[in-house]
Amino acid sequence: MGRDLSFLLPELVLAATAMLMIVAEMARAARLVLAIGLAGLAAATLLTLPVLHAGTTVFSGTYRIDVISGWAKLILLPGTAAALLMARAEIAGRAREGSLYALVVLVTLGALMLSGAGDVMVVVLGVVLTGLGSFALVAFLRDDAGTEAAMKYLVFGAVTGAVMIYGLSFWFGGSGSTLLSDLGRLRGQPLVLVTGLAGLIVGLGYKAAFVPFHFWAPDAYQGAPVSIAAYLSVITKTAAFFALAQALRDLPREAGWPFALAVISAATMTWGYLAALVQTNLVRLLAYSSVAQSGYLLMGVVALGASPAAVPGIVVFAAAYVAMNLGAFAVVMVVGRELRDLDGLGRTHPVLAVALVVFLLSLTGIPPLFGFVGKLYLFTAAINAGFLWLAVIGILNSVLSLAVYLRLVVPMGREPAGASAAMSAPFLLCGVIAAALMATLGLGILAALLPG
Amino acid sequence: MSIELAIALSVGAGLFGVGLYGALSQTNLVMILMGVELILAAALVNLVAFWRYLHPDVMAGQMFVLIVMTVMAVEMAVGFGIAIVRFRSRGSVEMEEARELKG
Amino acid sequence: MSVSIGQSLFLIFFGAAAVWFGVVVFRTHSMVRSAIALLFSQTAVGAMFLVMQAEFLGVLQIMMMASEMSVMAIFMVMFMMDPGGLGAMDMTHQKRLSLWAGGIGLTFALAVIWLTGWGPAAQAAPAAAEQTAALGRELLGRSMFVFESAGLTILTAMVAATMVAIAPTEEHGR
Amino acid sequence: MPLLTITTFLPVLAGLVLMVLRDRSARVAHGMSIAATGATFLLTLAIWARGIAPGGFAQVEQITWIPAIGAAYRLGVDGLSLPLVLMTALLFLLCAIYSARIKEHAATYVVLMLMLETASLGTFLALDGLLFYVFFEVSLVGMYFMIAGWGHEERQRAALMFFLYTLLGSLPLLLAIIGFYLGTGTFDMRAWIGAPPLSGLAAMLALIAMLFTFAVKTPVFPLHTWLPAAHVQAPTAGSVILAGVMLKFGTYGLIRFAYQMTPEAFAQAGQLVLAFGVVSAIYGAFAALAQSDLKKMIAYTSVNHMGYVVIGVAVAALAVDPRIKVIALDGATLQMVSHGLVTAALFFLVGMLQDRAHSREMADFGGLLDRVPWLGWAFILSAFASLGLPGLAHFPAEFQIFLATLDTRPWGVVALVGIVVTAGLYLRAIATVFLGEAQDRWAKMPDLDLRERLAVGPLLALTVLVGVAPGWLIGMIHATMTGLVR
Amino acid sequence: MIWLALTLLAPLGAGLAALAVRRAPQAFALVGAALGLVGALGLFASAAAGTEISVSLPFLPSFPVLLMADRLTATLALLVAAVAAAVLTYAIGYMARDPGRARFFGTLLMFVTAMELLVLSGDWITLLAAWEMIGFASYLLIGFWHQRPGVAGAATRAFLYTRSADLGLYLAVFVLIGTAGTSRIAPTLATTGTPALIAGLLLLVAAMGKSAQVPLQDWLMRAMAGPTPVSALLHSATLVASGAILLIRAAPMLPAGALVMVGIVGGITTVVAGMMALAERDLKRLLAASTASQYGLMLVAVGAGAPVVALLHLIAHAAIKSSLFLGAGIFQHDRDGTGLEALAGAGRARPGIFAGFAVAALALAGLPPMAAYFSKDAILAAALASPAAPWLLPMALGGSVLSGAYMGRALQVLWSGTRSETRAPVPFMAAGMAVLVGLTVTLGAGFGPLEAMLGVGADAKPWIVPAMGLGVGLGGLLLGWSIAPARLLGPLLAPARNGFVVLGGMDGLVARPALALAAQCERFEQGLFAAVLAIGRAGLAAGSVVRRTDRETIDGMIFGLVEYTIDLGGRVRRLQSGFIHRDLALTAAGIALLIGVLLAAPFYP
Repeated sequence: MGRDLSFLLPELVLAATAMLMIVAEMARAARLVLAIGLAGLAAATLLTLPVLHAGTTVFSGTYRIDVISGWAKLILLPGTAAALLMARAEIAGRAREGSLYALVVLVTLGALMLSGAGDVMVVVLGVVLTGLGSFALVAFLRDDAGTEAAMKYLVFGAVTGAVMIYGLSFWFGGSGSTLLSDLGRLRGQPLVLVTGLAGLIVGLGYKAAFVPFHFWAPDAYQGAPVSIAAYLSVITKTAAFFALAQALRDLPREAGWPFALAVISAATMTWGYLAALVQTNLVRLLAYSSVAQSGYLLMGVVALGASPAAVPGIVVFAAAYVAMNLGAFAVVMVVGRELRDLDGLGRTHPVLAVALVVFLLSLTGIPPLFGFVGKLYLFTAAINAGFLWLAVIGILNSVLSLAVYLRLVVPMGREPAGASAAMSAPFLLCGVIAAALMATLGLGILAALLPG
Repeated sequence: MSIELAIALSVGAGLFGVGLYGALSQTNLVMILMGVELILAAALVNLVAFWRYLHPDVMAGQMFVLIVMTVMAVEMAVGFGIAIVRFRSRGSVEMEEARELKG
Repeated sequence: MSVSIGQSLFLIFFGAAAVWFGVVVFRTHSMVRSAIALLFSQTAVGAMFLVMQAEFLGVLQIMMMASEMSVMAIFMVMFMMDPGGLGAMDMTHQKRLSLWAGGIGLTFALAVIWLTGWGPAAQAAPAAAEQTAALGRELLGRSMFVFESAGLTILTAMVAATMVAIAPTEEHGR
Repeated sequence: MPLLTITTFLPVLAGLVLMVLRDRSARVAHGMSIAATGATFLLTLAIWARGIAPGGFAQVEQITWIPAIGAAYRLGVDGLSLPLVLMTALLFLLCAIYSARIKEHAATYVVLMLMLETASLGTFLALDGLLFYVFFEVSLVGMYFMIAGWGHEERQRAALMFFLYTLLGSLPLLLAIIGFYLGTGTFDMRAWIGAPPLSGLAAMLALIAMLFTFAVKTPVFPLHTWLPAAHVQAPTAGSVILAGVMLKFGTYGLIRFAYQMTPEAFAQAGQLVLAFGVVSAIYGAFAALAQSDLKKMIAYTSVNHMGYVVIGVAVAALAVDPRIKVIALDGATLQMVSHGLVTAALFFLVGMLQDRAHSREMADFGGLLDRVPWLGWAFILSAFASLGLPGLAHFPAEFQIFLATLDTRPWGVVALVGIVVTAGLYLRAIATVFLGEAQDRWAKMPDLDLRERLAVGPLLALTVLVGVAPGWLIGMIHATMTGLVR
Repeated sequence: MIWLALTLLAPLGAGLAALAVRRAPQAFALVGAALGLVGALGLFASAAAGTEISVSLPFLPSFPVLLMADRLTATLALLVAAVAAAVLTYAIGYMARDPGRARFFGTLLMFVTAMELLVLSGDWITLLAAWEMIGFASYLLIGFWHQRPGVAGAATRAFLYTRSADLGLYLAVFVLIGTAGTSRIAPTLATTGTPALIAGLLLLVAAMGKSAQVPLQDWLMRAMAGPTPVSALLHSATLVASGAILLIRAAPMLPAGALVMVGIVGGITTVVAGMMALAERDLKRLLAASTASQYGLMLVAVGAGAPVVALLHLIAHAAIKSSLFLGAGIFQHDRDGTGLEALAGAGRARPGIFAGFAVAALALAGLPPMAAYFSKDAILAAALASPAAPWLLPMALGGSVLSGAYMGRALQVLWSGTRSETRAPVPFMAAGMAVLVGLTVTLGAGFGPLEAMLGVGADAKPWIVPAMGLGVGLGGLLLGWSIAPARLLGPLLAPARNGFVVLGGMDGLVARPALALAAQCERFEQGLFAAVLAIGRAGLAAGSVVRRTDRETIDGMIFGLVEYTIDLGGRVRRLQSGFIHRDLALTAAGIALLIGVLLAAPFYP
């Protein structure tokens, strides 16, 4: 038990942080809440380093301390810190500000549970925990859009979650265990396997916003505060991928899931970019773009067990995705939610414009940016696993994505609209943008340092 | 396969079907949540039946049941929370009225 | 054998009740009635647990559902001004599609159930006391992490629910 | 010292510096531009001084990037890339000098040009499949903005056409690169060249993919339709870079990738490639003959001249005798450089004419030779160079190509018709624009000023130099090609 | 080595200097021409002494540039240098008042350089290069007064005609290099069999273009648009001569079949061009046609297997024709025109010049003791001895008669009109002409030694040959002097005046079809756009979900694709109805599909 707890230090610290934040929130000391949260996130990040390469499990296999969960912490915790800073810049001074911070940290805890899940129950709890927190976060503004978004998100989450649980219940029947590592016992029971798998894909797919489980995403992002949209688009989404990777690693590939996920992957990226192509609301556009990015991440999942590049691919691209998507959302927070708000940005705020271009190019996958490195791994993994056609579709979609993102770049070169010239970027956001920029550029160039 | 297991699982299937119908057909948020409760109840029935008739010595099954019950409860709680805030804002929790966000 | 037959009969009875009340949930035109039907349905599920010798879970189910459904009924009366049975409004849409979806879901689940060889059935369940003790050991041993996670989930739900549901008047006070 | 890396990235670094400068006036921007491109040019001379290795790549610079998948940063030169690199650096320097008059958004323009230079140099120097592709694509984006931002009347449309055409065109190349990667597990082009990884159907498919990409870029009939539109709308410097540098990506790739990496498949498909080259050459010449717009005419002659390069490469693939292969490849490579020099000069001159008269229609002019003798004689010299007059740059190249063609596939020599047709069209252009009775409306037209002479002069001098004594240039090409056909 | 450099570089350097300095170009021209002449003399001397001077310079990796002065090429080099020196001297006077002097002399000197390069080239690539550069230089020289109407067209035409024919040289060179594996001329002359025949015929085509043989004779008349010294130089020893020189040099290689073709082409030309000359109403154009005719005679000699004889006639003709042109130029100077009517009696005004002109004219007609007498007789003898004598001899005789006739006519016109006042004396022009006329008279004496030097014995000719030569020459002169061309030619007059253009000549046969083809290409180009568009449209229609676009512009598939994609995006977007139950229904359908795929997937590995 002591050993197990020592491995769980980052999670424990974070849980304690969350409690402290709730306590501080009772005193209505929002800044204190934020400070505690940031400190806790930093501490948890640091505590992750010693157990990064532990490669073990705790509590009889129900939770895994392995390469995925380790890197997940290194990705999710700083990402959450950035999201907190963005949230502070957006909602400082509103009622229940501290609750939001606490909730964010709690949701991140759920995300960590997902990414280290070794047991079906942990998956279920992770999905539900992140879900519940997210519904509330989306509803934070309490205006019509916010409540509508939360309501849709809730309905979608509840239904898919229930379907997932129903499907997963069959796995228990088939294997006599709730451990993911015992899923191999399901060989010979294809129907049970498929039912549970379908449940898992539905539940995690909704979380990660694959097609056709993504419908909530644009609405929820649009209704939520922008910082929360950014948070949801990166943290809970990547966590779902980690959970999917944890579960599928133990499933035989003959079960057919690689092909099914490949189909979903292709559909997701295509659908996402097609829909993004016609958006005029920047948040919605980024929402669809993040749907499409899920398709790419899925390429790594498809190759699990068939390519050594699969896990590094998921991890690297997830890291890249967190950095560049947070960066892009942060710029949107400064600029405004509509496409026309970008008019003339290149003239009025050249640095901001360049940052946005870098993020968008990275999202497209232009080297030597971080996003390219991640995509490279993913493409390699997919091709190694024999899914050349998927890689081709991925490449074609990269072209489409260029069209999507160029729609943002082009107006920046226009004459400024006038009103936008006055806006200024809050200090916190500048910090977030700078950090994201450094990650996007630096980690792309120094890709040799990443796990291979 | 024992007949009891079949009966219990079939009941679960029935609850699932009804719940799915409800979740898809209802216009009211609360009613949709009721459909969700029924689906979760189906999962409960499944889990208990699997535990009883296939793996009585695996207590993880019962544990799972507890977890699902927790899920039912917390989902209801947050669901009501959101229903309240929506009701305050719009005076209704009809899903058909929630069409501001689309495209 | 007689136990088995008795169990089967009870399972069929309570199962039928659970499903029937489940159907009723969506056939009344009042949300309060729906809530009560759901309560009955869940109670029947609890009764099935009892039949299947999972006493602890059965009792838990019945108690939890009873409280939950009463909360729901109160909630509906308080907030939605629905005293029950007054309005006869139709609260459904895409009915046919939903029927198809439910039907297909049912068919598929039945197919999975009936087409899978589940292996030999266990004849006896552990005694109730033994069960509870084992569950306790599970809770505090192997499933400790899961259990604590569930705790955190409940905490999150509380924070989330209070955060959104708190009266907006306070906002102006600040 | 990593000279290649410094050379490649110096322009873009200068561009970044310019972006953060407080004073971004046109003066500063153009000063920066000339300084950066000038320094880059000097650096390429230093690379030249360091020399190449006969049997492979020299001055290789390599940094591990993503070891797990064999991607690395690799640069190097050989006798195929070095001439193109020198030419690229020179053309960008001259463009910088020529563009010094541009006043609107000068800083952005300069940054774009510098970015394009880095991309172009990188394309020729990259020894890593991915890196090559990246530079190849980035150049595309740069040119898109160049046309869209500083082009003529229908620029948006032309830019989009250009962009989509070549973007869609370059995707097959990516597939081929992936194919090579799967065959070797590395993106090292040297490995791909050293032991061609694909064979049989796979090699043929990869070849078809690459041929498609490079045919669009070169461009080869019937995939050339983007070229006239892009040229006509592009600003002068854009046209110069497009024709002088970027078209070479196609033929460079044809040799570096198609010829070197799928040699057997290329030999099988050689006849067809040759046919396309021949048709391109003849069609380009006749289409140019039909034009009345000077710029469009020159654009079409590019189709003709690049067709000769394609012929040369195809003949090299088809030939059995290694001597003939070398002659064909020497000719093809030299033709790339020659075309870069000559066409760049022609586009400059037409641009200068357009600056003065705001027209490119031949019929609008007449008798300009006495009015603007520098412009006129420069044009006449360039035109005769373009039509393949001995003593000027195109002759040694085209001669070798045709010689090898006749020796390998005699029917290919029908492309010789092209040299008569180009002669006809250039003579007609000279006669209409520069000869004949001087018109009063152009009486005030000024002759070339110092800046313009500086932009065109070096090109003309090199045109003559290459034509009279190509030894210094063809020596390095020959050394590499001799090693390459082994 | 030094002589070679002097021969080539002196004119080139002088020309560049003249262009660069732009002052006193005459001085540069004189110095350059003189030094070039000295160099050529040196070459000739050493070649005559038996030392071949050759030098090899790097050019293409496998094909260095080879310059070689053997007896034949040194002789030609000397000829070129001499004529050039004389013509340049003349041009100093002729161009004295022209503002573009520097350009003129610069170009002329470069032209001389190119010609020297041609005759001295020891490899085919250099020869080809020089050949084309001569074309370029002539283009510039013919177009020198480009402001005058028609001049630009004439220059363009000259270059295009010769360049089209040059394709023959290109191909011949490719064949020869490909067969012999080297670009040096000497080894390739050993080529035999089919390659030799093909190469020979291709060389003939090239020579026809440059030497204005039928049917490529048209450009030569129009090329008179240039200044007179240019015409003199072009016609005597340079541009037009290069075709004959090419065949003379390649003669050892030519198989019998090719020789016959050469002879027949030459024979036809000599007659046809002779008639054109006779019908001509302009002195310079008359001389131009006569040039074509005389080169035809040389081709007859080559075709008869006597290239040295052709060379002799070339030398003789060079001196004669340049004299004639220079004389014509002086008359033109006096009368501001070269039409025969305008020139009537011009000879009387300048009897000295007329005398020189007449001497040259008689020489051309083949009267002894002038140079052409010997060479023409030799040609007749060769034609007689040739296996193709039945073809060649009549044509050679016809050409000779016509030579006499048109020269007679020219003399008659120049002498018979009214005398008008003379203008200022023309010392430089007269000097240049005097040298050449002197050569005309004296060269014949040198033919014997020259033949000996080139290794051909002056074998005894049958008595009939000098008789025939003298007869046709005198007869021709008398006919020309006494009978008007209209009566002489009869029905042939009109076609002769039109230059015997068949089917619209090169214009109709080549230029117009080429332009039509170009127009077709342009139409095709438009069609290509439309086709790309159509392909795009067809693909879209097959998709059957595409909204019809109204815009009928030539967008092409590209824009179609963009629109289609955006349209698709719109459709996807519309699926996002905002109704959560619809979304859920789609999700449910998705789940069903997912399960279907999962169940089916094992069958699709």
